[in-house]
Amino acid sequence: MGAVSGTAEVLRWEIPSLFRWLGVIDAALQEVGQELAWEREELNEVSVAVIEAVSNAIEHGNRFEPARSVQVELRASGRHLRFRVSDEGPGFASDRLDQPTPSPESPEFMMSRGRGLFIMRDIMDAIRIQREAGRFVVELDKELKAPVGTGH
Amino acid sequence: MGAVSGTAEVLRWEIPSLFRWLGVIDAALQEVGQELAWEREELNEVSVAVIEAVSNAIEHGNRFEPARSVQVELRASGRHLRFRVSDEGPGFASDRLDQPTPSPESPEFMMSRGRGLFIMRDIMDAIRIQREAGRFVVELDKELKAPVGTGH
Amino acid sequence: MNIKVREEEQVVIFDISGRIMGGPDSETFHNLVKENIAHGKKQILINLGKVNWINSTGLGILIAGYTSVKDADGQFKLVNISDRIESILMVTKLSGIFESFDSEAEAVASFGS
Amino acid sequence: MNIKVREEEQVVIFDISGRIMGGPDSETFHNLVKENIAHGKKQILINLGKVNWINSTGLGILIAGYTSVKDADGQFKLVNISDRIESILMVTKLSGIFESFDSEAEAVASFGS
Ligand SMILES: Nc1ncnc2c1ncn2[C@@H]1O[C@H](COP(=O)(O)OP(=O)(O)O)[C@@H](O)[C@H]1O
Ligand SMILES: Nc1ncnc2c1ncn2[C@@H]1O[C@H](COP(=O)(O)OP(=O)(O)O)[C@@H](O)[C@H]1O
Repeated sequence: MGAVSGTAEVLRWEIPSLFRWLGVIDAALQEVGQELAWEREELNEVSVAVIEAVSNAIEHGNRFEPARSVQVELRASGRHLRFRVSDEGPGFASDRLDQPTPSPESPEFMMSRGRGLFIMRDIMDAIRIQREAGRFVVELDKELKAPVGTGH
Repeated sequence: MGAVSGTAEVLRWEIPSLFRWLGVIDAALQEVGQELAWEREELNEVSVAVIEAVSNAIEHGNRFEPARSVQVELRASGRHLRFRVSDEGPGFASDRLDQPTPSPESPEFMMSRGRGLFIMRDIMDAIRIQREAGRFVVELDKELKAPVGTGH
Repeated sequence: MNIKVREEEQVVIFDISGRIMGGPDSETFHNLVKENIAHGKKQILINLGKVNWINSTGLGILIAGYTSVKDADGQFKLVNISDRIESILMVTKLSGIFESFDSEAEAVASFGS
Repeated sequence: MNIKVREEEQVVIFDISGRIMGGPDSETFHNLVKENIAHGKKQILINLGKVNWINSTGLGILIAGYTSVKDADGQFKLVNISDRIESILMVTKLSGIFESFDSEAEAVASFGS
Protein backbone atom coordinates (compact mmCIF):
# COMPACT_ATOMS: atom_id res chain seq x y z
CA MET A 1 0.00 0.00 0.00
CA GLY A 2 1.15 3.56 -0.60
CA ALA A 3 1.19 6.06 2.21
CA VAL A 4 -2.34 6.81 3.27
CA SER A 5 -2.95 10.42 2.26
CA GLY A 6 -3.47 12.73 5.18
CA THR A 7 -1.52 10.65 7.69
CA ALA A 8 2.23 10.75 7.79
CA GLU A 9 4.52 7.79 8.22
CA VAL A 10 7.15 8.69 10.79
CA LEU A 11 10.53 7.00 11.04
CA ARG A 12 13.41 7.94 13.31
CA TRP A 13 17.05 7.04 13.63
CA GLU A 14 19.68 7.94 16.17
CA ILE A 15 23.43 7.37 15.87
CA PRO A 16 26.60 8.27 17.78
CA SER A 17 28.54 11.15 16.24
CA LEU A 18 31.02 9.29 14.11
CA PHE A 19 31.19 9.18 10.31
CA ARG A 20 31.25 5.37 10.51
CA TRP A 21 27.53 5.44 11.32
CA LEU A 22 26.56 7.42 8.23
CA GLY A 23 26.18 4.11 6.43
CA VAL A 24 23.41 3.04 8.80
CA ILE A 25 21.40 6.16 8.00
CA ASP A 26 22.07 5.68 4.33
CA ALA A 27 21.08 2.00 4.29
CA ALA A 28 17.85 2.81 6.10
CA LEU A 29 17.08 5.66 3.68
CA GLN A 30 17.64 3.46 0.65
CA GLU A 31 15.26 0.94 2.12
CA VAL A 32 12.60 3.56 2.89
CA GLY A 33 12.89 4.99 -0.61
CA GLN A 34 12.44 1.55 -2.14
CA GLU A 35 9.54 0.72 0.14
CA LEU A 36 7.79 3.98 -0.71
CA ALA A 37 8.68 3.55 -4.40
CA TRP A 38 10.51 6.85 -4.73
CA GLU A 39 11.89 7.34 -8.17
CA ARG A 40 15.57 6.32 -8.26
CA GLU A 41 16.98 9.74 -9.11
CA GLU A 42 14.96 11.48 -6.44
CA LEU A 43 16.04 8.88 -3.90
CA ASN A 44 19.66 9.52 -4.86
CA GLU A 45 19.28 13.25 -4.46
CA VAL A 46 17.33 13.14 -1.23
CA SER A 47 19.85 10.78 0.31
CA VAL A 48 22.74 13.02 -0.77
CA ALA A 49 21.08 15.97 0.99
CA VAL A 50 20.29 14.05 4.16
CA ILE A 51 23.79 12.58 4.35
CA GLU A 52 25.15 16.15 4.15
CA ALA A 53 22.95 17.27 7.02
CA VAL A 54 23.98 14.28 9.12
CA SER A 55 27.67 14.75 8.23
CA ASN A 56 27.46 18.36 9.44
CA ALA A 57 25.65 17.37 12.62
CA ILE A 58 28.42 14.84 13.34
CA GLU A 59 31.33 17.14 12.47
CA HIS A 60 30.28 20.72 13.24
CA GLY A 61 27.45 20.09 15.67
CA ASN A 62 28.72 17.29 17.86
CA ARG A 63 32.42 17.53 16.93
CA PHE A 64 32.75 13.81 16.55
CA GLU A 65 31.88 13.19 20.22
CA PRO A 66 30.47 9.65 20.10
CA ALA A 67 28.47 10.19 23.30
CA ARG A 68 26.50 12.95 21.58
CA SER A 69 23.72 11.74 19.35
CA VAL A 70 22.54 12.74 15.92
CA GLN A 71 18.85 12.17 15.36
CA VAL A 72 17.10 11.93 12.03
CA GLU A 73 13.34 12.02 11.64
CA LEU A 74 11.43 11.47 8.43
CA ARG A 75 7.77 12.30 8.00
CA ALA A 76 6.42 11.09 4.69
CA SER A 77 2.87 12.04 3.71
CA GLY A 78 2.33 10.88 0.18
CA ARG A 79 4.77 12.86 -1.95
CA HIS A 80 5.71 15.29 0.77
CA LEU A 81 8.84 14.51 2.78
CA ARG A 82 10.09 16.33 5.84
CA PHE A 83 13.45 15.44 7.34
CA ARG A 84 14.63 16.79 10.67
CA VAL A 85 18.30 16.27 11.50
CA SER A 86 19.37 17.35 14.96
CA ASP A 87 22.53 17.54 17.03
CA GLU A 88 23.67 18.73 20.46
CA GLY A 89 25.86 21.58 19.23
CA PRO A 90 25.64 25.39 18.98
CA GLY A 91 24.21 25.52 15.45
CA PHE A 92 24.91 28.39 13.08
CA ALA A 93 23.35 31.73 12.19
CA SER A 94 20.56 31.56 9.66
CA ASP A 95 22.06 34.16 7.31
CA ARG A 96 24.51 31.49 6.26
CA LEU A 97 21.63 29.97 4.32
CA ASP A 98 21.20 33.14 2.27
CA GLN A 99 24.60 33.05 0.59
CA PRO A 100 24.38 32.26 -3.10
CA THR A 101 25.85 29.00 -4.40
CA PRO A 102 29.18 29.82 -6.13
CA SER A 103 28.85 29.54 -9.90
CA PRO A 104 31.30 27.39 -11.90
CA GLU A 105 32.87 30.63 -13.15
CA SER A 106 33.63 32.05 -9.71
CA PRO A 107 37.01 31.53 -8.03
CA GLU A 108 35.40 29.89 -4.99
CA PHE A 109 33.86 27.18 -7.11
CA MET A 110 36.81 24.84 -6.62
CA MET A 111 36.87 25.19 -2.85
CA SER A 112 37.40 21.83 -1.17
CA ARG A 113 35.01 22.51 1.74
CA GLY A 114 31.84 24.51 2.25
CA ARG A 115 29.53 22.75 -0.20
CA GLY A 116 27.19 20.93 2.17
CA LEU A 117 24.61 23.64 2.80
CA PHE A 118 24.51 24.57 -0.88
CA ILE A 119 23.88 20.95 -1.80
CA MET A 120 21.04 20.65 0.70
CA ARG A 121 19.47 23.90 -0.46
CA ASP A 122 19.82 23.06 -4.15
CA ILE A 123 18.29 19.59 -3.77
CA MET A 124 15.54 20.26 -1.27
CA ASP A 125 12.61 22.66 -1.62
CA ALA A 126 13.13 24.32 1.75
CA ILE A 127 15.69 24.32 4.51
CA ARG A 128 15.06 25.79 7.95
CA ILE A 129 17.09 25.81 11.12
CA GLN A 130 15.76 26.02 14.65
CA ARG A 131 16.52 25.24 18.24
CA GLU A 132 14.28 22.74 19.96
CA ALA A 133 14.54 21.09 23.35
CA GLY A 134 18.23 21.93 23.58
CA ARG A 135 19.00 20.54 20.15
CA PHE A 136 19.95 22.27 16.92
CA VAL A 137 17.59 21.12 14.17
CA VAL A 138 17.97 21.35 10.42
CA GLU A 139 14.62 20.81 8.74
CA LEU A 140 14.53 19.81 5.08
CA ASP A 141 11.38 19.66 2.97
CA LYS A 142 10.97 17.98 -0.37
CA GLU A 143 7.94 17.44 -2.56
CA LEU A 144 8.69 14.45 -4.77
CA LYS A 145 8.02 15.16 -8.44
CA ALA A 146 7.25 11.63 -9.43
CA PRO A 147 3.93 10.16 -8.32
CA VAL A 148 4.59 7.79 -5.47
CA GLY A 149 3.95 4.18 -6.45
CA THR A 150 2.49 1.41 -4.40
CA GLY A 151 5.71 0.23 -2.84
CA HIS A 152 4.76 -3.42 -3.13
CA MET B 1 38.28 1.65 15.17
CA GLY B 2 36.54 -1.06 17.14
CA ALA B 3 34.16 -0.10 19.92
CA VAL B 4 36.11 1.52 22.70
CA SER B 5 35.86 -0.88 25.62
CA GLY B 6 33.90 0.49 28.52
CA THR B 7 31.77 2.86 26.47
CA ALA B 8 28.80 1.61 24.55
CA GLU B 9 27.76 2.68 21.09
CA VAL B 10 24.05 3.40 21.13
CA LEU B 11 21.85 3.32 18.04
CA ARG B 12 18.09 3.71 17.88
CA TRP B 13 15.38 3.21 15.30
CA GLU B 14 11.69 3.90 15.34
CA ILE B 15 9.13 2.70 12.80
CA PRO B 16 5.35 2.71 12.35
CA SER B 17 3.71 -0.61 13.16
CA LEU B 18 3.57 -2.19 9.74
CA PHE B 19 5.50 -5.20 8.49
CA ARG B 20 6.60 -3.15 5.48
CA TRP B 21 9.04 -1.29 7.76
CA LEU B 22 10.78 -4.45 8.98
CA GLY B 23 13.14 -4.06 6.04
CA VAL B 24 14.38 -0.73 7.35
CA ILE B 25 15.34 -2.27 10.68
CA ASP B 26 16.93 -5.17 8.90
CA ALA B 27 18.95 -3.00 6.50
CA ALA B 28 20.23 -0.91 9.39
CA LEU B 29 21.17 -4.02 11.38
CA GLN B 30 23.09 -5.50 8.47
CA GLU B 31 25.01 -2.26 8.15
CA VAL B 32 25.76 -2.09 11.89
CA GLY B 33 26.94 -5.69 11.86
CA GLN B 34 29.26 -5.01 8.95
CA GLU B 35 30.56 -1.81 10.49
CA LEU B 36 31.29 -3.56 13.79
CA ALA B 37 32.72 -6.57 11.93
CA TRP B 38 30.38 -9.11 13.48
CA GLU B 39 30.99 -12.56 12.17
CA ARG B 40 28.52 -13.33 9.35
CA GLU B 41 26.76 -16.23 11.06
CA GLU B 42 26.31 -14.31 14.29
CA LEU B 43 24.97 -11.33 12.36
CA ASN B 44 22.46 -13.62 10.66
CA GLU B 45 21.31 -15.08 13.95
CA VAL B 46 21.12 -11.81 15.81
CA SER B 47 19.12 -10.22 13.02
CA VAL B 48 16.72 -13.18 12.94
CA ALA B 49 16.08 -12.72 16.68
CA VAL B 50 15.62 -8.96 16.48
CA ILE B 51 13.30 -9.22 13.48
CA GLU B 52 11.18 -11.66 15.54
CA ALA B 53 10.96 -9.21 18.41
CA VAL B 54 10.04 -6.35 16.08
CA SER B 55 7.50 -8.52 14.22
CA ASN B 56 5.82 -9.33 17.53
CA ALA B 57 5.83 -5.69 18.62
CA ILE B 58 4.14 -4.75 15.35
CA GLU B 59 1.59 -7.58 15.36
CA HIS B 60 0.80 -8.45 18.97
CA GLY B 61 1.90 -5.27 20.69
CA ASN B 62 0.68 -2.50 18.39
CA ARG B 63 -1.78 -4.60 16.35
CA PHE B 64 -0.59 -3.11 13.07
CA GLU B 65 -1.69 0.41 14.11
CA PRO B 66 0.65 2.57 12.02
CA ALA B 67 0.32 5.50 14.43
CA ARG B 68 1.84 3.40 17.20
CA SER B 69 5.59 3.14 17.11
CA VAL B 70 8.01 0.31 17.55
CA GLN B 71 11.37 1.38 18.92
CA VAL B 72 14.60 -0.56 18.73
CA GLU B 73 17.68 0.32 20.70
CA LEU B 74 21.06 -1.31 20.37
CA ARG B 75 23.87 -0.86 22.89
CA ALA B 76 27.09 -2.43 21.71
CA SER B 77 30.05 -2.51 24.10
CA GLY B 78 32.74 -4.54 22.47
CA ARG B 79 31.34 -8.05 22.11
CA HIS B 80 28.34 -7.43 24.32
CA LEU B 81 25.10 -6.48 22.59
CA ARG B 82 21.89 -5.39 24.24
CA PHE B 83 18.78 -4.87 22.14
CA ARG B 84 15.63 -3.29 23.53
CA VAL B 85 12.50 -3.59 21.39
CA SER B 86 9.46 -1.74 22.65
CA ASP B 87 5.84 -1.24 21.68
CA GLU B 88 2.72 0.50 23.00
CA GLY B 89 0.72 -2.66 23.72
CA PRO B 90 -0.23 -4.71 26.79
CA GLY B 91 2.71 -7.11 26.68
CA PHE B 92 2.51 -10.68 27.92
CA ALA B 93 3.08 -12.57 31.14
CA SER B 94 6.67 -13.55 31.80
CA ASP B 95 5.89 -17.25 32.40
CA ARG B 96 5.44 -17.54 28.66
CA LEU B 97 9.22 -17.35 28.47
CA ASP B 98 9.61 -20.44 30.64
CA GLN B 99 7.90 -22.86 28.27
CA PRO B 100 10.32 -25.32 26.69
CA THR B 101 10.95 -25.17 22.95
CA PRO B 102 9.03 -28.09 21.34
CA SER B 103 11.40 -30.82 20.22
CA PRO B 104 11.28 -32.15 16.64
CA GLU B 105 9.65 -35.31 18.03
CA SER B 106 6.75 -33.52 19.71
CA PRO B 107 3.39 -33.06 17.97
CA GLU B 108 3.55 -29.26 18.37
CA PHE B 109 6.79 -29.09 16.44
CA MET B 110 5.02 -28.50 13.13
CA MET B 111 2.83 -25.69 14.44
CA SER B 112 2.64 -22.83 11.97
CA ARG B 113 2.70 -20.07 14.61
CA GLY B 114 4.22 -19.61 18.03
CA ARG B 115 7.91 -19.92 17.18
CA GLY B 116 9.06 -16.33 17.68
CA LEU B 117 9.83 -16.34 21.38
CA PHE B 118 11.57 -19.71 21.14
CA ILE B 119 13.75 -18.40 18.33
CA MET B 120 14.72 -15.32 20.34
CA ARG B 121 15.48 -17.36 23.43
CA ASP B 122 17.46 -19.98 21.53
CA ILE B 123 19.59 -17.42 19.70
CA MET B 124 20.17 -14.86 22.41
CA ASP B 125 21.83 -15.37 25.80
CA ALA B 126 19.08 -13.71 27.79
CA ILE B 127 15.62 -12.37 27.20
CA ARG B 128 13.77 -10.18 29.70
CA ILE B 129 10.47 -8.34 29.52
CA GLN B 130 9.55 -5.20 31.40
CA ARG B 131 7.28 -2.20 31.39
CA GLU B 132 8.95 1.19 31.09
CA ALA B 133 7.46 4.65 30.59
CA GLY B 134 4.21 3.17 29.35
CA ARG B 135 5.91 0.90 26.86
CA PHE B 136 6.33 -2.87 26.80
CA VAL B 137 10.01 -3.70 26.39
CA VAL B 138 11.65 -6.92 25.29
CA GLU B 139 15.32 -6.88 26.17
CA LEU B 140 17.68 -9.24 24.40
CA ASP B 141 21.32 -9.80 25.37
CA LYS B 142 23.99 -11.46 23.31
CA GLU B 143 27.68 -11.92 23.89
CA LEU B 144 29.29 -12.41 20.48
CA LYS B 145 31.55 -15.45 20.37
CA ALA B 146 33.84 -14.20 17.68
CA PRO B 147 36.33 -11.49 18.61
CA VAL B 148 35.08 -8.23 17.15
CA GLY B 149 37.32 -6.99 14.35
CA THR B 150 38.25 -3.48 13.44
CA GLY B 151 35.31 -2.78 11.20
CA HIS B 152 37.42 -0.78 8.76
CA MET C 1 6.34 -11.57 -1.24
CA ASN C 2 5.84 -12.30 -4.91
CA ILE C 3 5.22 -15.75 -6.32
CA LYS C 4 5.63 -16.93 -9.89
CA VAL C 5 4.66 -20.47 -10.72
CA ARG C 6 6.17 -22.62 -13.47
CA GLU C 7 6.57 -26.31 -14.22
CA GLU C 8 9.67 -28.36 -14.90
CA GLU C 9 9.37 -32.11 -15.60
CA GLN C 10 6.22 -32.68 -13.47
CA VAL C 11 7.58 -30.50 -10.70
CA VAL C 12 5.73 -27.29 -9.89
CA ILE C 13 8.22 -24.59 -9.00
CA PHE C 14 7.26 -21.52 -6.97
CA ASP C 15 9.74 -18.72 -7.56
CA ILE C 16 9.37 -16.52 -4.53
CA SER C 17 10.90 -13.09 -4.20
CA GLY C 18 10.95 -10.40 -1.55
CA ARG C 19 10.21 -11.15 2.08
CA ILE C 20 8.10 -13.90 3.55
CA MET C 21 6.55 -12.45 6.65
CA GLY C 22 2.97 -13.55 7.01
CA GLY C 23 -0.08 -11.37 6.71
CA PRO C 24 -2.09 -11.68 3.46
CA ASP C 25 0.82 -13.56 1.83
CA SER C 26 -0.13 -16.51 3.93
CA GLU C 27 -3.46 -17.07 2.21
CA THR C 28 -2.11 -16.41 -1.28
CA PHE C 29 0.56 -19.03 -0.79
CA HIS C 30 -1.70 -21.59 0.75
CA ASN C 31 -4.35 -21.20 -1.95
CA LEU C 32 -1.73 -21.78 -4.61
CA VAL C 33 -0.57 -24.94 -2.87
CA LYS C 34 -4.11 -26.25 -2.49
CA GLU C 35 -4.96 -25.49 -6.11
CA ASN C 36 -1.99 -27.46 -7.28
CA ILE C 37 -2.82 -30.39 -5.05
CA ALA C 38 -6.41 -30.33 -6.36
CA HIS C 39 -5.03 -30.65 -9.89
CA GLY C 40 -2.94 -33.61 -8.85
CA LYS C 41 0.28 -31.63 -8.80
CA LYS C 42 1.90 -32.69 -5.59
CA GLN C 43 5.56 -32.27 -6.37
CA ILE C 44 6.26 -28.79 -5.26
CA LEU C 45 9.62 -27.03 -5.18
CA ILE C 46 9.98 -23.68 -3.46
CA ASN C 47 12.71 -21.54 -4.96
CA LEU C 48 13.90 -19.13 -2.25
CA GLY C 49 16.77 -17.70 -4.31
CA LYS C 50 15.29 -14.22 -4.37
CA VAL C 51 14.01 -14.13 -0.82
CA ASN C 52 16.01 -11.71 1.33
CA TRP C 53 14.65 -12.95 4.57
CA ILE C 54 11.85 -14.63 6.38
CA ASN C 55 10.46 -14.28 9.88
CA SER C 56 8.80 -17.00 11.94
CA THR C 57 5.37 -16.04 10.60
CA GLY C 58 6.79 -16.58 7.13
CA LEU C 59 8.22 -19.93 8.23
CA GLY C 60 4.70 -20.81 9.31
CA ILE C 61 3.55 -20.32 5.72
CA LEU C 62 6.11 -22.81 4.47
CA ILE C 63 5.24 -25.27 7.22
CA ALA C 64 1.53 -25.11 6.42
CA GLY C 65 2.34 -25.72 2.74
CA TYR C 66 4.61 -28.62 3.63
CA THR C 67 1.95 -30.20 5.81
CA SER C 68 -0.79 -29.92 3.17
CA VAL C 69 1.40 -31.47 0.49
CA LYS C 70 2.59 -34.22 2.81
CA ASP C 71 -1.01 -35.02 3.80
CA ALA C 72 -1.80 -35.45 0.09
CA ASP C 73 1.18 -37.84 -0.26
CA GLY C 74 3.15 -35.29 -2.23
CA GLN C 75 6.62 -33.83 -1.83
CA PHE C 76 7.48 -30.28 -0.81
CA LYS C 77 11.13 -29.23 -1.07
CA LEU C 78 13.27 -26.10 -0.98
CA VAL C 79 16.01 -24.83 -3.24
CA ASN C 80 18.46 -21.88 -3.22
CA ILE C 81 18.50 -21.14 0.48
CA SER C 82 20.60 -18.13 1.45
CA ASP C 83 22.77 -18.27 4.54
CA ARG C 84 20.27 -16.03 6.35
CA ILE C 85 17.40 -18.41 5.71
CA GLU C 86 19.67 -21.30 6.62
CA SER C 87 20.22 -19.60 9.98
CA ILE C 88 16.55 -19.53 10.87
CA LEU C 89 16.03 -23.12 9.65
CA MET C 90 18.92 -24.27 11.82
CA VAL C 91 17.82 -22.46 14.96
CA THR C 92 14.28 -23.81 14.62
CA LYS C 93 15.59 -27.29 13.72
CA LEU C 94 13.32 -27.12 10.67
CA SER C 95 16.34 -27.89 8.50
CA GLY C 96 15.75 -31.48 9.61
CA ILE C 97 12.24 -31.39 8.15
CA PHE C 98 12.61 -29.55 4.87
CA GLU C 99 14.57 -31.36 2.20
CA SER C 100 16.65 -28.71 0.45
CA PHE C 101 19.02 -28.37 -2.49
CA ASP C 102 21.65 -25.98 -3.76
CA SER C 103 20.69 -26.23 -7.43
CA GLU C 104 17.39 -26.47 -9.20
CA ALA C 105 18.56 -29.29 -11.47
CA GLU C 106 19.47 -31.43 -8.47
CA ALA C 107 16.22 -30.56 -6.76
CA VAL C 108 14.03 -31.38 -9.76
CA ALA C 109 15.86 -34.67 -10.31
CA SER C 110 15.26 -35.68 -6.70
CA PHE C 111 11.47 -35.74 -6.97
CA GLY C 112 9.65 -39.03 -7.27
CA SER C 113 12.60 -40.76 -5.69
CA MET D 1 37.90 4.43 2.03
CA ASN D 2 40.53 2.05 0.68
CA ILE D 3 42.91 2.90 -2.12
CA LYS D 4 44.89 0.53 -4.29
CA VAL D 5 47.27 1.97 -6.83
CA ARG D 6 48.26 0.38 -10.13
CA GLU D 7 49.59 1.52 -13.50
CA GLU D 8 48.21 0.97 -16.98
CA GLU D 9 50.07 2.45 -20.01
CA GLN D 10 51.56 5.45 -18.17
CA VAL D 11 48.30 6.10 -16.38
CA VAL D 12 48.23 5.73 -12.60
CA ILE D 13 44.92 4.23 -11.53
CA PHE D 14 43.57 4.61 -7.99
CA ASP D 15 41.04 1.89 -7.26
CA ILE D 16 38.97 3.31 -4.45
CA SER D 17 36.48 1.31 -2.44
CA GLY D 18 34.12 2.04 0.43
CA ARG D 19 32.97 5.54 1.25
CA ILE D 20 34.72 8.81 0.61
CA MET D 21 33.78 11.04 3.47
CA GLY D 22 36.73 13.09 4.61
CA GLY D 23 38.55 12.74 7.88
CA PRO D 24 41.96 11.02 7.78
CA ASP D 25 41.22 9.71 4.29
CA SER D 26 41.81 13.20 3.04
CA GLU D 27 45.49 13.24 3.88
CA THR D 28 46.11 9.68 2.70
CA PHE D 29 44.64 10.49 -0.67
CA HIS D 30 46.42 13.78 -1.06
CA ASN D 31 49.80 12.32 -0.11
CA LEU D 32 49.38 9.62 -2.73
CA VAL D 33 48.58 12.22 -5.37
CA LYS D 34 51.56 14.38 -4.41
CA GLU D 35 53.92 11.40 -4.38
CA ASN D 36 52.89 10.47 -7.89
CA ILE D 37 53.31 14.01 -9.14
CA ALA D 38 56.76 14.13 -7.53
CA HIS D 39 57.70 11.04 -9.53
CA GLY D 40 56.50 12.67 -12.71
CA LYS D 41 53.31 10.63 -12.84
CA LYS D 42 50.69 13.18 -13.64
CA GLN D 43 48.13 11.13 -15.49
CA ILE D 44 45.82 9.99 -12.76
CA LEU D 45 42.60 8.03 -13.14
CA ILE D 46 40.28 7.59 -10.17
CA ASN D 47 38.25 4.39 -10.34
CA LEU D 48 35.09 4.91 -8.29
CA GLY D 49 33.48 1.61 -9.27
CA LYS D 50 33.53 0.27 -5.73
CA VAL D 51 32.57 3.48 -3.97
CA ASN D 52 29.07 3.29 -2.50
CA TRP D 53 28.78 6.95 -1.84
CA ILE D 54 30.55 10.17 -1.17
CA ASN D 55 29.62 13.23 0.84
CA SER D 56 30.70 16.81 0.15
CA THR D 57 33.77 16.40 2.36
CA GLY D 58 34.71 13.46 0.19
CA LEU D 59 34.13 15.53 -2.92
CA GLY D 60 36.57 18.04 -1.45
CA ILE D 61 39.22 15.32 -1.44
CA LEU D 62 38.73 14.72 -5.15
CA ILE D 63 38.74 18.45 -5.86
CA ALA D 64 42.00 18.97 -3.98
CA GLY D 65 43.54 16.11 -5.95
CA TYR D 66 42.27 17.51 -9.21
CA THR D 67 43.68 20.94 -8.43
CA SER D 68 47.14 19.62 -7.50
CA VAL D 69 47.39 17.54 -10.66
CA LYS D 70 46.12 20.40 -12.83
CA ASP D 71 48.66 22.79 -11.27
CA ALA D 72 51.40 20.34 -12.23
CA ASP D 73 50.08 20.27 -15.83
CA GLY D 74 48.75 16.76 -15.42
CA GLN D 75 45.37 15.16 -15.98
CA PHE D 76 42.97 13.86 -13.32
CA LYS D 77 39.94 11.90 -14.52
CA LEU D 78 37.20 9.68 -13.15
CA VAL D 79 35.85 6.32 -14.24
CA ASN D 80 32.97 4.02 -13.20
CA ILE D 81 30.71 6.56 -11.58
CA SER D 82 27.56 5.10 -10.03
CA ASP D 83 24.26 6.91 -10.40
CA ARG D 84 24.48 8.03 -6.79
CA ILE D 85 27.85 9.69 -7.33
CA GLU D 86 26.56 11.13 -10.59
CA SER D 87 23.76 12.75 -8.59
CA ILE D 88 26.10 14.64 -6.31
CA LEU D 89 28.35 15.67 -9.23
CA MET D 90 25.32 17.02 -11.10
CA VAL D 91 23.90 18.95 -8.16
CA THR D 92 27.26 20.55 -7.45
CA LYS D 93 27.89 21.18 -11.17
CA LEU D 94 31.24 19.42 -10.68
CA SER D 95 30.30 17.08 -13.52
CA GLY D 96 31.36 19.99 -15.77
CA ILE D 97 34.84 19.95 -14.21
CA PHE D 98 35.70 16.29 -13.88
CA GLU D 99 36.20 14.43 -17.13
CA SER D 100 34.65 11.01 -16.62
CA PHE D 101 34.28 7.71 -18.44
CA ASP D 102 32.14 4.60 -18.31
CA SER D 103 34.93 2.15 -19.06
CA GLU D 104 38.52 1.97 -17.97
CA ALA D 105 39.76 1.21 -21.48
CA GLU D 106 38.17 4.37 -22.83
CA ALA D 107 39.47 6.38 -19.92
CA VAL D 108 43.06 5.15 -20.26
CA ALA D 109 43.02 5.75 -24.01
CA SER D 110 41.88 9.34 -23.46
CA PHE D 111 44.98 10.41 -21.58
CA GLY D 112 47.65 12.43 -23.32
CA SER D 113 45.08 13.59 -25.83
N1 LIG E 1 24.99 21.19 12.34
C1 LIG E 1 25.81 22.25 12.35
N2 LIG E 1 26.20 22.79 13.53
C2 LIG E 1 27.04 23.85 13.57
N3 LIG E 1 27.53 24.44 12.47
C3 LIG E 1 27.20 23.95 11.27
C4 LIG E 1 26.32 22.84 11.14
N4 LIG E 1 26.14 22.61 9.82
C5 LIG E 1 26.88 23.53 9.18
N5 LIG E 1 27.52 24.34 10.04
C6 LIG E 1 28.40 25.48 9.71
O1 LIG E 1 28.23 25.82 8.36
C7 LIG E 1 29.47 25.71 7.66
C8 LIG E 1 29.22 25.27 6.24
O2 LIG E 1 28.78 23.94 6.20
P1 LIG E 1 28.84 23.13 4.85
O3 LIG E 1 28.27 24.00 3.78
O4 LIG E 1 28.20 21.83 5.05
O5 LIG E 1 30.38 22.95 4.52
P2 LIG E 1 31.54 22.25 5.34
O6 LIG E 1 30.94 21.21 6.21
O7 LIG E 1 32.43 21.68 4.29
O8 LIG E 1 32.21 23.35 6.12
C9 LIG E 1 30.29 24.75 8.47
O9 LIG E 1 31.68 24.94 8.27
C10 LIG E 1 29.86 25.12 9.89
O10 LIG E 1 30.54 26.25 10.34
N1 LIG F 1 5.23 -7.63 21.91
C1 LIG F 1 4.22 -8.42 22.32
N2 LIG F 1 3.10 -7.90 22.87
C2 LIG F 1 2.08 -8.68 23.28
N3 LIG F 1 2.09 -10.03 23.18
C3 LIG F 1 3.16 -10.62 22.63
C4 LIG F 1 4.28 -9.86 22.19
N4 LIG F 1 5.20 -10.73 21.71
C5 LIG F 1 4.67 -11.95 21.85
N5 LIG F 1 3.44 -11.91 22.41
C6 LIG F 1 2.54 -13.03 22.76
O1 LIG F 1 3.30 -14.22 22.75
C7 LIG F 1 2.76 -15.14 21.80
C8 LIG F 1 3.85 -15.98 21.18
O2 LIG F 1 4.66 -15.18 20.34
P1 LIG F 1 5.62 -15.87 19.29
O3 LIG F 1 6.34 -16.97 19.98
O4 LIG F 1 6.43 -14.81 18.66
O5 LIG F 1 4.66 -16.55 18.24
P2 LIG F 1 3.54 -15.92 17.28
O6 LIG F 1 3.91 -14.50 17.01
O7 LIG F 1 3.61 -16.77 16.05
O8 LIG F 1 2.23 -16.07 18.02
C9 LIG F 1 1.99 -14.29 20.83
O9 LIG F 1 0.96 -15.00 20.18
C10 LIG F 1 1.45 -13.19 21.73
O10 LIG F 1 0.30 -13.64 22.42
